[in-house]
Amino acid sequence: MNKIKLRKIIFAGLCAAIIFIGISLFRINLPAIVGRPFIHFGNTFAVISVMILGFKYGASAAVIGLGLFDVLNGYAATAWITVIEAVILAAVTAVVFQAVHYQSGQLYKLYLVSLAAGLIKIITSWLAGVIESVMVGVQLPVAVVNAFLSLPAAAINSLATFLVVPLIYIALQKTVLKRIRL
Amino acid sequence: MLELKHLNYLPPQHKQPLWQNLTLQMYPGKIYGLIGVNGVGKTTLLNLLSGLITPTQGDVYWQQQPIHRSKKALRTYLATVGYCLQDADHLFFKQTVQEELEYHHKGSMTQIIEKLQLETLLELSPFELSGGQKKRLALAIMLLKQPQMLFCDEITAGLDTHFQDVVMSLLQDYCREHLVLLVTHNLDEALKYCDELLFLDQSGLHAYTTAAVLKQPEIFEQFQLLMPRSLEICQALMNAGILPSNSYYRSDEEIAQALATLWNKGTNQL
Amino acid sequence: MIVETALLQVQHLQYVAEQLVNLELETTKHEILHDVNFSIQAQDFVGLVGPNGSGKTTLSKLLTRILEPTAGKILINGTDYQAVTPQWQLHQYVSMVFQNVDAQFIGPNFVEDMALYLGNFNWSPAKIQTRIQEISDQLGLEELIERPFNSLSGGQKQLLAIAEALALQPQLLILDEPTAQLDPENTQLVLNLLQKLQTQYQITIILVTHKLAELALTNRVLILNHGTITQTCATDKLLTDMNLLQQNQLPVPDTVTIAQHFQKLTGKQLMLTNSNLETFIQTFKEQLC
Amino acid sequence: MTATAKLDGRTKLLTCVFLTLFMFSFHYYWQYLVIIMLFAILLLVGFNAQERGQLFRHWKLITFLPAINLFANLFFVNGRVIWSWGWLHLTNLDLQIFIRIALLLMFALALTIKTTPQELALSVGKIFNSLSFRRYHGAGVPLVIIIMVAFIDEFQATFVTVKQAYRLRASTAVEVKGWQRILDYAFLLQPIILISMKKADQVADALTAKGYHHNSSLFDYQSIKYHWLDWLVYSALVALVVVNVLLVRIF
Ligand SMILES: Nc1ncnc2c1ncn2[C@@H]1O[C@H](COP(=O)(O)OP(=O)(O)OP(=O)(O)O)[C@@H](O)[C@H]1O
Ligand SMILES: Nc1ncnc2c1ncn2[C@@H]1O[C@H](COP(=O)(O)OP(=O)(O)OP(=O)(O)O)[C@@H](O)[C@H]1O
Ligand SMILES: [Mg+2]
Ligand SMILES: [Mg+2]
Repeated sequence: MNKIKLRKIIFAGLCAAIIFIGISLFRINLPAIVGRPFIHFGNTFAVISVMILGFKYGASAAVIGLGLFDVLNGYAATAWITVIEAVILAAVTAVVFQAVHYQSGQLYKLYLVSLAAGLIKIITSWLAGVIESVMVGVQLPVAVVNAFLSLPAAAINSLATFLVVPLIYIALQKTVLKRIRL
Repeated sequence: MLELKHLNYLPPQHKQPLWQNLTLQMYPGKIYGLIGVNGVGKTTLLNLLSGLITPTQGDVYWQQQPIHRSKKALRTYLATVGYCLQDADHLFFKQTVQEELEYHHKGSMTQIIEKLQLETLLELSPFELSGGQKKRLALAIMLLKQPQMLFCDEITAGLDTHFQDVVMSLLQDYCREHLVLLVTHNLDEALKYCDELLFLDQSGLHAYTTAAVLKQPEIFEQFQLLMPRSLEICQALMNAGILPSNSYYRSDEEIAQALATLWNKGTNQL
Repeated sequence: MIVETALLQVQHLQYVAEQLVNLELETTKHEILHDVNFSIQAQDFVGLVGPNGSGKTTLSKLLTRILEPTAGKILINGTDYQAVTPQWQLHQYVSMVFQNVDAQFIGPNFVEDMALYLGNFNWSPAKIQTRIQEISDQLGLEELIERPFNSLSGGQKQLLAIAEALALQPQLLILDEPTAQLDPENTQLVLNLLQKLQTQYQITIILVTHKLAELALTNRVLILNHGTITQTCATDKLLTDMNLLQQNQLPVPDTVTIAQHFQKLTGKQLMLTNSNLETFIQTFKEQLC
Repeated sequence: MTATAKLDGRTKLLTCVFLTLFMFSFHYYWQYLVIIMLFAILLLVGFNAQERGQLFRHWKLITFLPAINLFANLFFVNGRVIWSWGWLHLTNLDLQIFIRIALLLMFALALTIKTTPQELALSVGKIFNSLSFRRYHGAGVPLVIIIMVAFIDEFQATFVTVKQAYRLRASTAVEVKGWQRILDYAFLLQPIILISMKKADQVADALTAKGYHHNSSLFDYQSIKYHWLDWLVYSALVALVVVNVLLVRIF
């Protein structure tokens, strides 16, 4: 491990902490049929940390932040789903971010990235809902419908991610990122 | 007039409040020096006085009005307070020093910038400054706010002598019409510049005028502090029989003055 | 004849802070240090002084290899810093206390943080335990070591940071204004400890400071001004040279101030050979009576 | 030192995860009863009065979350209906889900009471080490968790001080109206993240100076050994599964 790696690890820790706090402080619970939908900012920061740190460290931050939150707050049984969701989200973000060749000032490219992240989040949320329903013993067709009913929260989260991510990223870029090389 | 009435604070997870009883009155036009050992609660006291945290007992009164009675009262009070935090980093929001200084301040600020020599730093980010530069920036921001009372937490720690003098003379100017309270571990500085010294320990605040402290230097020992150097020299000179035994001097300059008068008297006699 | 190599040699050191203006296209450069040269013998106690913003913290960071120099070389025991591999080897014998102590800890309290720190250097838990005990006895930290960091005052944290830097008994210890937030009694405690370390354990210390009491402990001072070493000299010599002190915004010993003012008022010059209080009184007695 | 303190962090984590997953195989109420009995015994033996107090202080959370879920489930028919009233149907499964979620919360809380974040971090690292057949020796994963925990504390403290400092600097005696206030708070997020990032940078400096970029022995995975109590716990878990399967076969 060298200094750069250490720095990345520390920033991954910071991002994980921000994700964790983004979930636990700014959380609005929604009642639903399956799972535990609530509106939160965890995903937003997860996407940003992938953009800052790259896939490997960003995904670790997302997995640890989201996963540990689940384990410590009584969703241990479904933590593994969250982890897979986080990895998929990180992968898609990283790939799209790489593909658009972002250069500073190109806001629309950032919106492309956040659009991709938002869409994939909705899809994975729905799949996760289906799996969770099946896990507690519901038949598959019912589960598919049930999962749709708990989507509104995911949609709101995705919309928030889509809107906020580029703004925060640009703010960070203007201030911190130009001094700290990661 | 700023008044503390039976003020006390119980930190979270502590069993006992920090002090037994704090009651005091402070007036504008003076510099107060708050002195005490590490961890006795100086920073906590300043946080209470500046309305940043709510006391668990008692209250702070400004112009006879309790500040924590209502939100509105607290808001008006906050507008009259300037406070340089111990960790200056937390005061900064903006991207450059320039923006930082302009934030909520309209009007000329060249004088303060010049005094604290911030001209060359205006383009830098406040987080890039060196330790001493951060302290200066924090003070500049707070002075530009023109508060009724100014609290400074260890403002001179980490400053070189030139800026220590600059800062202290700025504060001396400022205290003519306003209240200034500063925390310091530099006791020489406290003796030299403060009009009243507030010693803080578990039992509470003990206020002495500087003259009173000079007359009974054992006070320092009583509060587990070492005697300031200038006082030590003064005592040594007295013990050696050079200075008369009932003489009190606040600073090296005054000691030198006294010695010079003695000398001149001696040479005249010859 | 044996040629003794100095513990630390710094040659033509330069450091330029770069910032990206537009992502990787343009950079602005601030030259913070240029052409710094000095060497330090083993077991020396060196003060690093200079006005605010002269680059002391930056230099200390370079000496700990947190920052990489833009140009120039640092040699420790005759070997280049760049040649010390793996890099962490260096941190077994060079340790540092930062100006901002808040950032030094990652564990929830001192004991756990030390366990991580020393565990990192392959210490066994039992050995770590005794070391913590030793250090806390030396500095009187019993009641602080188990308290969570976020409930401690500024000075208390500073004390713990110093304790931690001593844990490995490093060869070279760099302290960046270690007592800025300490009360006089704790300051004395730390200074006594530093002196003891230097004499008993032969540790080389570089002390960045603005305070006179600390300066008086050192043997030699490096004066840094506007990013370069303008002078190195013995501390005793510096302490009686009022001009040099004032030029570099250093505190002047009270005895010297008094003598100077006295001279201004009476025209009588007091010859002070050092800033010691007894000799000061002695001089006065002789000359005045 | 109590018996639970001697247990390895891994054992505690795995036990918690295992028990939660195990519940999903249940079909009968007596199975839940057994689990609850076991948990009660564990609470009596392994926890002292203060820790039990800590656990039950969260009774609101433990009942509230499953209750919401139960309420939502009343609108759907999944499985055998026990009781119904108009639109609302209480089914067998609804009740079971209620019990499961409540127990799940209790287990997780018990875990957090019994392990420090450091221990948890290390055990995650160890599990990684075992899963990769001892090929993963890194300190990365545990270090990220440890630093994350440190920053969570730090972040909350920073949030408080920055909010205070903001009030101090921004205060104009005029009252700020609702929407503007929310906007102000939103803008506060930026300096907080900025300060945290700066702090992270300083932490990185400090940790470099302390030699943390030295990888191999921050956590010495080789020397980590199980205590006999750990094996006891694991065999108890296996016994539980076996007995459960047997009983289900018989009835
Ligand atoms: N949030 C908190 N939680 C727990 N304890 C606290 C908290 N804030 C302060 N304390 C305790 O209150 C005491 C006073 O702290 P404070 O920071 O006011 O000391 P201080 O006099 O400013 O010390 P220093 O000179 O070292 O800065 C300390 O012992 C500290 O442990
Ligand atoms: N990343 C950076 N970019 C631009 N300028 C910088 C950067 N870091 C430091 N500086 C500048 O370099 C100079 C030296 O800073 P440094 O912190 O080394 O000073 P110092 O001697 O430790 O001062 P002090 O006694 O106040 O702590 C300062 O003027 C500071 O503004
Ligand atoms: Mg303090
Ligand atoms: Mg510095």
